Amino acid sequence: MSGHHISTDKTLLGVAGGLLVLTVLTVVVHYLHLPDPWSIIVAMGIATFKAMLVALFFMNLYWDKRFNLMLFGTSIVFLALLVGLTLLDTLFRVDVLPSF
Amino acid sequence: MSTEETNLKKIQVQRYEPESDPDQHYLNEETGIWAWLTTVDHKKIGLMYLASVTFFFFVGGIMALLVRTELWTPAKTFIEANTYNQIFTLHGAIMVFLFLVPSVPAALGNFFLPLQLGAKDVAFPRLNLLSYYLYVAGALIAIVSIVNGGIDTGWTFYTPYSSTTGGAVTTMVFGVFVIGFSSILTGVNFITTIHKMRAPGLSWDKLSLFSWSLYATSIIQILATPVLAITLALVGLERLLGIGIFDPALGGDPVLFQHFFWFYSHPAVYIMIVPGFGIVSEVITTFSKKHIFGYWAIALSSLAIAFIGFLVWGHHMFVSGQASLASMVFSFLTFLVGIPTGIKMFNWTATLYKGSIKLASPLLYIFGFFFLFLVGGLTGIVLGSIALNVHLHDTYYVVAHFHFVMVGGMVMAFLAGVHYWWPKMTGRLYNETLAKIACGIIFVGFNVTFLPQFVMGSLGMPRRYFNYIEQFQVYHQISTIGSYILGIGFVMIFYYLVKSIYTGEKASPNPWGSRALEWQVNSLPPLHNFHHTPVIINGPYDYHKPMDEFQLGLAESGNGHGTEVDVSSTEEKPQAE
Amino acid sequence: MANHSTSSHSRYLQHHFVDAEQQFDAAKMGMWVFLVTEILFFGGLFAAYIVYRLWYPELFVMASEELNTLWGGVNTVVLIGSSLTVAMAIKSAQLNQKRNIAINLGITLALAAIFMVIKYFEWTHKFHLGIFPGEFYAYEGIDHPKANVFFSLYYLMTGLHGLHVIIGIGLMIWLLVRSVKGHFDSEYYTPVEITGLYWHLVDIIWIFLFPLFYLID
Amino acid sequence: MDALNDLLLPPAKSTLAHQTDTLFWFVHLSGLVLTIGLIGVLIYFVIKYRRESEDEVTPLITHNNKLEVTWSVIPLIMVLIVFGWGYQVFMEQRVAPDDAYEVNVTGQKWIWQFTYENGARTNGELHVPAGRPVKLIMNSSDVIHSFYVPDYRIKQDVLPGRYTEVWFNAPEPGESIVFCTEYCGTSHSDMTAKVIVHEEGEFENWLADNAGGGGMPEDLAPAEWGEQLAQEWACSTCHSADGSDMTGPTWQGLFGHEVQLSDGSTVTADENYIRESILEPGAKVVDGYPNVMNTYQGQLNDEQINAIIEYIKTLK
Repeated sequence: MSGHHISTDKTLLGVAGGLLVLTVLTVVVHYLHLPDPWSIIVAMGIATFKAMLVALFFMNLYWDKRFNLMLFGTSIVFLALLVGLTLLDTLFRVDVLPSF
Repeated sequence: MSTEETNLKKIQVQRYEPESDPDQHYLNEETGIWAWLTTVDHKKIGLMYLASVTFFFFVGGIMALLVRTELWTPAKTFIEANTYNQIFTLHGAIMVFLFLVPSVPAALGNFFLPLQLGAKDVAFPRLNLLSYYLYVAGALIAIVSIVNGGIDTGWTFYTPYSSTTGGAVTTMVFGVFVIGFSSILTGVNFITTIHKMRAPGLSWDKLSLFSWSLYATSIIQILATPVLAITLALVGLERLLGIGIFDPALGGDPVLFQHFFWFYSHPAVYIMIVPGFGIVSEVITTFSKKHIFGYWAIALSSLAIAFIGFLVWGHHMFVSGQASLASMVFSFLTFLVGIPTGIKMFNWTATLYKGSIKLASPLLYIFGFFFLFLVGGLTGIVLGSIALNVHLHDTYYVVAHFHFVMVGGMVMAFLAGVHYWWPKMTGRLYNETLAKIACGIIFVGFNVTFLPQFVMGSLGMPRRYFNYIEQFQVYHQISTIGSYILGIGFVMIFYYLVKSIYTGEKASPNPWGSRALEWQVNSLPPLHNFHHTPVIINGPYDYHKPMDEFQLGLAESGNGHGTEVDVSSTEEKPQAE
Repeated sequence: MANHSTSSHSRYLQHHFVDAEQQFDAAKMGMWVFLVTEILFFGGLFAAYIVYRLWYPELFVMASEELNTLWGGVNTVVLIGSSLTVAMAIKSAQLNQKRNIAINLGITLALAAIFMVIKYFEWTHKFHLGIFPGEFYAYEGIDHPKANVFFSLYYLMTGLHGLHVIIGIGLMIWLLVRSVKGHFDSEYYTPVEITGLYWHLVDIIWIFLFPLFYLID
Repeated sequence: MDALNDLLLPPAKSTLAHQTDTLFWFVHLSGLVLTIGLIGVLIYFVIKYRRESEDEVTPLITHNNKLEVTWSVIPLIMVLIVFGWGYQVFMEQRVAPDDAYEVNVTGQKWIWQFTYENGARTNGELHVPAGRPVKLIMNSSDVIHSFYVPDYRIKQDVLPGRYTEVWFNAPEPGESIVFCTEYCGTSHSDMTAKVIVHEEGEFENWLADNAGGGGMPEDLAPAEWGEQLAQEWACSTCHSADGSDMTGPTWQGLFGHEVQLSDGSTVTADENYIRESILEPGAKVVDGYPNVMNTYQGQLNDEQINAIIEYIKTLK
């Protein structure tokens, strides 16, 4: 079966090494206690980057048919729609209270 | 023997003529009950689905008649309120999860998708059989829940009612969870099949519109159904462990349930109706002998509906207490989904222009679909408008609206499909006169049943009511009479279709003169559909070309997989061997 | 059916495919489509998490104190390691190193088991404190009326993830048995490849669960 | 037009109902025009192009971009009008005027309860002044209900654990029916109420007469008042007085008799037992009946409970 991408040990170990470093980094940043919005942004940024590394190199999306990458992207887009449109409600509710 | 040179791959093509009444076909190559139960043949699985959904359609239909009969008078006519509540819940749950969702994709789609793609089977035949058994298992679990206490939540399972009421709700949501996986696996299978199993030459622009509609449907199935599954799992866990995501008594938010539920259940409406659109395209072209008008408009509008359909769920929740901002956005997006649907209606009408129209029974059902779906769709516009929705929400107006879409639209299209493909599935012709009469009965019965429901709904009659005020009785009684007429129509169809299997005239391979691929194989089709891999030269709607150009070619050497075979631009030299 | 294929006739080629390449592509794509459904399956819980976190940010800060960052971190490393070995197993198959397939799958299996053992201790420690899911929640240490909701989410999300790890362990055992029997080589390794995809997705989900539960401040 | 209105819509009894009705007719009539047009074209084609011989060849007409754009853009404009219009009417319905008169509403299986600023309480009857905006602050004590007044074209779900709001202004005195439109179980369809609109002065009198709420009317004996309360608080939705079987056990012949409980034990139905069953319905559940009753703790006062017990005593 020619045409399938075969990853080298160097790539695989390099990616795994990167993932370990990022894991340590995210824990370190946690203990730095960054001011409010930034800690979650950094933590999610690192997690997203790690997930991309896994998807692109371990799951071979970097070399794979573009359609599979598109499928992966689609699932993220629809998840974002689920969350985003739900938040349109949950974040914008007006609380009413009885006055007596 | 001839050779077709293409710039991509060399394929030798030989033509052959389909046989009627062949000695060997998919029903006699493997026989016996065990062969049926373990078959991986998509056609047999399709037939098993067809039998199952028909069974559940009649079960759900009996529930509907019980509901309508009970509503003959206010308060108790012949059953108690609690029983009534269980029956309408079962009517909804059975019709949605056991009939509407699997009906066209899993029954007709299974049978005809590989045939329309020129494939020997779906991509994962064993997974296909697993889907069927998950469906059966889910149905059995649902039946257990009925016997074991029943459920009275309505098919929507709204929390906190569903997390606190008695009965076997946990069992029922587990059954629906399992059926959901059946639906997901069918979706996975079909998407892969359409991408990977198309015969050489079958480019995307030659794909039948039925296949396009199944493609759009499968996308919805795989994206929406998992969210339903997790949501129902949460309802089950709320009952078992008191997981407080939805029940305010445990710290949860009941409106969140509605968001998650409708994230599936609104797109699910399109799971039900979009495959019906595919059937309309097939039947209209065949019986007007005309190339489809606006092929891409129809194909892409299915995808557009699938996509926009995910953005509109909040229109079920305008009065639920969701934020006004969300209501505004959802209402706006709801109107957008009307556009691609309208585009389809207009293109189908335009297809008939200068056609050669034969009013055979499948086309009659499609015309029934046309009127009923149009009414259903336009009342959807009414309901999409927030101000009107506030008045009409959860009244009989909504009940009538979705029955016009689901029964008037989807069931009519399903019946059109069954009548259209019956000769290919069974090798027999049914009684055409009876078919036309039944179609008329159903059309009349349907309107008598549901038009009064629009009226009483806008007058303020709420849905899911056991008791009602006197003022509405006349509408309820007309509606009940209509439902019996409707019931007679369905029984009649069942009668003449089953009868045709035993005494019907043998059908020729292509009784309607269709150009689509499934009609170019034997009736009944062989076990593996095509004795040889077919090469696709013409599109399925090329009615301007003579019939004999549509005979299947076979790839004699070189299988053509993985190549774009540009056969249409090469000179054809069909030749008998 | 004599002439439906002229290219490679693998032992495992099913009748309805014309060649092994089509079969491999179809299997891989089918798996990707399935992973899409998995993402949305977890997605419902992630959506619930986000809604509740934005409603009660202070609750999440307080409750996350009860979770052990060290063990969460160790588990992250363990899963990353197992992802690496799965990728190595696929590479070994592609290079026809049959023995290395089994070795790498074995290590993956061991790492997966370690992950579950750590999870087991994390959960039982919480049960010991009275932190149970749902209405059985009986811990006094967090001063917030919705503390049970946080832990319901915690148990649901790590529980569903753990369930996927257990299913993965089952699949790995199956692959290991087959690889020891010599079923996989550079001509045919589809099951290893697609199970690998599944396993990496399980890893990705954990990569998000870790900061969402253990690293809140 | 009015006759047509009466055919499809309930009488418009609030200041904003006409806005909804105008939009209702606009959308329906445009829809009707489109339906007649499209079905007309369809029928015309079917007659004109009916098949006369099986050998007919049809022309190849694949698409027409101008047509596609036309029949996309015109409907788009139409639906955007409907959207904008609907949104505008909705926002007017949504935002209560600042001077609105507030009444609190509690939905509970299967009864609507109303509380007024001076402590007056009613069940199943909402009394409001005419010609003045009235704002309802609503809450449920069990599952989701929905407060729907067809005559006013308003509807709003009533949620447990959260308050929701709806408002209306009924200019004329009169009565309108209230439905529950969110399915809530056995007697969902009996969960109705009446809005009673009084002239302004008359309403003030009514309110003053009922201040504090819950005293026994002077002209009634305790058992008679109990019967009235049993109606008002919807006890009789589940408990019959004539021996027939409903959601809960009948009250006929209850008092002083042995009752078989679901845990196997028996208890004599005396005053204490009945009081406990009203305040803590789950404590002793009668065998064969579901544990679905809500507590009336904090809703019925002692005097009222005693009256109901007196009433039960009379049902021999």
